[in-house]
Amino acid sequence: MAVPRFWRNIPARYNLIGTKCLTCEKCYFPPRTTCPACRRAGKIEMHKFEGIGEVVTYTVIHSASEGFDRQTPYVLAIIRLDEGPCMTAQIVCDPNEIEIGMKVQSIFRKIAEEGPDGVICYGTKFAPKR
Amino acid sequence: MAVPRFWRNIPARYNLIGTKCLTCEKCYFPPRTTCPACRRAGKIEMHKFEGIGEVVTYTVIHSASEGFDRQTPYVLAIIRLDEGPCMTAQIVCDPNEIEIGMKVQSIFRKIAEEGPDGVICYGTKFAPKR
Amino acid sequence: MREVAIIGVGCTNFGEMWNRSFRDIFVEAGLSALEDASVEGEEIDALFVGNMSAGKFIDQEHIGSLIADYAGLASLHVPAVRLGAACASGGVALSQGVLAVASGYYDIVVAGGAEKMTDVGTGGAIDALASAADREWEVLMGATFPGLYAMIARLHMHKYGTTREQLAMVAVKNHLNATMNPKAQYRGEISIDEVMSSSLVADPLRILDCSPITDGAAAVVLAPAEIAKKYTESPVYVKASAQATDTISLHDRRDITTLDATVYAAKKAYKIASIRPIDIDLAEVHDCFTIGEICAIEDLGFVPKGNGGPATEDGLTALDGKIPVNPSGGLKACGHPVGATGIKQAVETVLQLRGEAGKRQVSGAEVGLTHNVGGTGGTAVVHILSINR
Amino acid sequence: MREVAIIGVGCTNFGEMWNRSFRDIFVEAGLSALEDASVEGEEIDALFVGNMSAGKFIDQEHIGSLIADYAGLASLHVPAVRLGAACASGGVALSQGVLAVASGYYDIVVAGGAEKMTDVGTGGAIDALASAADREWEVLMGATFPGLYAMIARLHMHKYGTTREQLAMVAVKNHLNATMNPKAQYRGEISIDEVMSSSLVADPLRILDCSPITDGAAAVVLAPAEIAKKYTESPVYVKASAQATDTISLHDRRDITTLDATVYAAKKAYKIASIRPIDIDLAEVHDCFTIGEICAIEDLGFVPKGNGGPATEDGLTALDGKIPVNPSGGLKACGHPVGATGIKQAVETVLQLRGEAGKRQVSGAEVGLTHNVGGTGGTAVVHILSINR
Ligand SMILES: [Zn+2]
Ligand SMILES: [Zn+2]
Repeated sequence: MAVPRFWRNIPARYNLIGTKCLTCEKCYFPPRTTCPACRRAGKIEMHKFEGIGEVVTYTVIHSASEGFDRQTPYVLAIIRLDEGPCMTAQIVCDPNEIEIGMKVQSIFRKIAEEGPDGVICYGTKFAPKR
Repeated sequence: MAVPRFWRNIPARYNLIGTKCLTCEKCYFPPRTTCPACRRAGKIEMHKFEGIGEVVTYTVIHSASEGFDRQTPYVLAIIRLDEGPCMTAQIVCDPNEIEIGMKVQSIFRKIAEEGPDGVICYGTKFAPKR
Repeated sequence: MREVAIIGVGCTNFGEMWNRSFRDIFVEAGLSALEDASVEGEEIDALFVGNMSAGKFIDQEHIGSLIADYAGLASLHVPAVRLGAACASGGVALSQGVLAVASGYYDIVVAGGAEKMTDVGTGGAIDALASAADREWEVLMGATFPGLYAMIARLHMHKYGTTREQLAMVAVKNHLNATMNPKAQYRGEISIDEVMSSSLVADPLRILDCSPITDGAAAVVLAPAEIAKKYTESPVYVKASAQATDTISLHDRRDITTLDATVYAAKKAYKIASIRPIDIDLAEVHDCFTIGEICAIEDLGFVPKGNGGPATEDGLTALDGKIPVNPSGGLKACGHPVGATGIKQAVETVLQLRGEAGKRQVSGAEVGLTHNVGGTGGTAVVHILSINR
Repeated sequence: MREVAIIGVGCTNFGEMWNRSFRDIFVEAGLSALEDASVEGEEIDALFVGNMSAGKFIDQEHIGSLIADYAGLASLHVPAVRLGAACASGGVALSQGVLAVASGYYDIVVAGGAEKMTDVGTGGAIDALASAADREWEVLMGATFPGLYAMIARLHMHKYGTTREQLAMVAVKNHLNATMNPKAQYRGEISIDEVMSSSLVADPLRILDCSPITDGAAAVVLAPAEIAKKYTESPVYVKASAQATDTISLHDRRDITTLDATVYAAKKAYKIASIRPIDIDLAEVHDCFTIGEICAIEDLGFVPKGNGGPATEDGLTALDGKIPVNPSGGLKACGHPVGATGIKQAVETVLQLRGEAGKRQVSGAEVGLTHNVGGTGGTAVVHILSINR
């Protein structure tokens, strides 16, 4: 959890801010400096996502990386946001509750324990949309 | 200072044990599984060096890596061992005393402070031959 | 461009080798390949070194120079380049080596790969492997490498009805093959029950669905086809070498259950070689996890999409099946020293095509395919090898 | 083999870029090179990515896929390979890119390099850089990277009478050149006194003898020479690309004060290009430390061995000298984002040969040389570029 790498992405991590290409109208998360479809023809602006989406696939992590090991077992999913792009995130729910197609909404949470550099990582997780 | 990397080389680091190629009679330090000159034709055996040599060139390190920073300033040199091969090692002497061509002999010393893995690294340094 | 042949192969034992260093194992593999090819050091024009992460595993970059040095090639000033594409590093080292010979720029080239993974603890190894995924937007969101493949598996089961047992059957088959491979890390059979009751890593994947942490190295010697017979009675010809890329993050793929990089690399390889999937006599594919092999046999065109599970269950990919897959034991049981894997697949295929694979010999094999994946499919490299020029 | 041309170049600013990521800077350099070449993404056949240690600097391997993805090339499945040879990673990316086009295997290739060094602290950066040396038998014996070059400097002074002032003059010249380079990390002049009184790092080298820690990326677009004019009015032709290796450890070299890898790579390059050192109009050489440039101008054959110091003092290598060296400011003052350096040298040389180098323009330059070193000379890569086909 090196410091600059984490802090540089705080708007994206905390507020689900990505980018939208005005040329092709596609939205991207995380933010991209270039539209992968339009490349130089693309015109990029910031875009805040609503944080509503659907579970594309998921797993329950039993053996985790450093910083995440005190949270196991936890649910990790690929979520398709309503605006189009997919992202990987944790789902705060009972592991038995998760299923493909489940509607979820974003929440702000601690993501990982304090790392070796003394940073506590906050960011976006998801929860079942009630 | 990862543990296996260090311990694997203890005979070489502690006792200046390298290799000799029986085909070309050249000595190597550190030990090599293959003679660089003879390759497949080489026949390798262990070889303990006497630890006597001469300073080829040197520097005084003022800004050191982690594990070595409490020793600064220290003298580092390339030493040509009497048996032929050159090696890099610290010279325990006054930085004003060191010079190219100086005769040196090996001594057994702590090389680096305790590393992140809790290993204290011992090994070979050199001192002026009296 | 010139045709290229593999004129020699070498490989270390795979496993945990506490008493051997990265440089030791690489030199062993390289020298045994040179010996197999009857090539002298003076004849070598260049060295292509595949490696995923010596920086993280052994704290050492600049491994091209290191390996050239310890192989006795430094005094000849033989150029050495390190190539990487995560778990496909061996595959890209092979493809760049092939390209270099095909171009006419070099004649004799050594393409090797190595990874020394046990000099760091398990935590360190898991962290290094996670750097094949997007560190920022997968790993820092809580993903592990097995977790990403588990999400592929979950969706594959959901879409195609692939069963948990069918995943286990991949492991069982590959462990059985490995019992006949004296260089394999695991030499004992396992049962479906053992896989199904092994500890959960990332649901639905269990520990026996995962390839292990392995030390190992492999090397091949490449030469222009027209001079290959000078060195060996049984050259194996590189009929195609193809590579394709995809997004680094699994979540950005067109379809989570298809490795498009594999699909594209394979299509290109089949086209270059003028060979159809049905012409392949055996394949070494990237089974870093059991689901990896299921996807591979689909994406390589051996079976229709979604049929990987039933095909495995029906024995299509068994050693005596219609298209034996991973006769070496695969990454799963032979072991997965990351940077070595793509080269080891070529070594195994060459041994098979020469008829030198011992008990695990696929009878009458003439054409083999190797398939090496980086990350969850950000890179794929496919080679087609044949005894027929 | 086909002749190869550079049809476009791009480079980011060099310096500390806290708010920009590895992927951001690489994409910036790549896209500006494509724009310069008027090449569309769909035309790109392959991507060669030079990088020393993304694993240690940003905890990320698999950067070929990462870069292809963020440059918008993943959906085209453009093959991307990462190449490394420590500080010569950019140079080997260029040479492999040239080889790939020369072979006829690819037409349009992007060869780029990047390093994002400031995401770790200074200690982490020093540790990563030390992995270019032999971790076991140099670094763990107490060596630092500046310490190794300091031992070269010490012996050079002893053998040839090179003075401390002459070392400083390299820094002074390169900082002066950098004042005219808007992309340089340092834009202010320094004096001999300032160098001589800056803090000791490894005697006799002081902090102002050392290249800095830098973030940066650079890219070139390569094409077969016969179609280069389709893209640009002013293609620059790659007359030679050569690489050589030596022992990884400084102590194992034939002569501590000569980089034999440079000598061999240069000899080979001159031979391929049918060009003599005296025909070179400007050179971008590997001045990671001031002594590095002194050795380079000797080992490249610009001056006899041992004359590097006096030649520098006499102004031979100044911008208005007989052979201007490091008009960009070199690694020393323009900055040294390790994996980018070998490519940035080519970018600068192309700008010079096109006459687009602004205030630092070397007048009438037609032939340029780039020289990129890995570690203390375990690898060297030399390219000769010319406006004449
Ligand atoms: Zn767009
Ligand atoms: Zn010998």
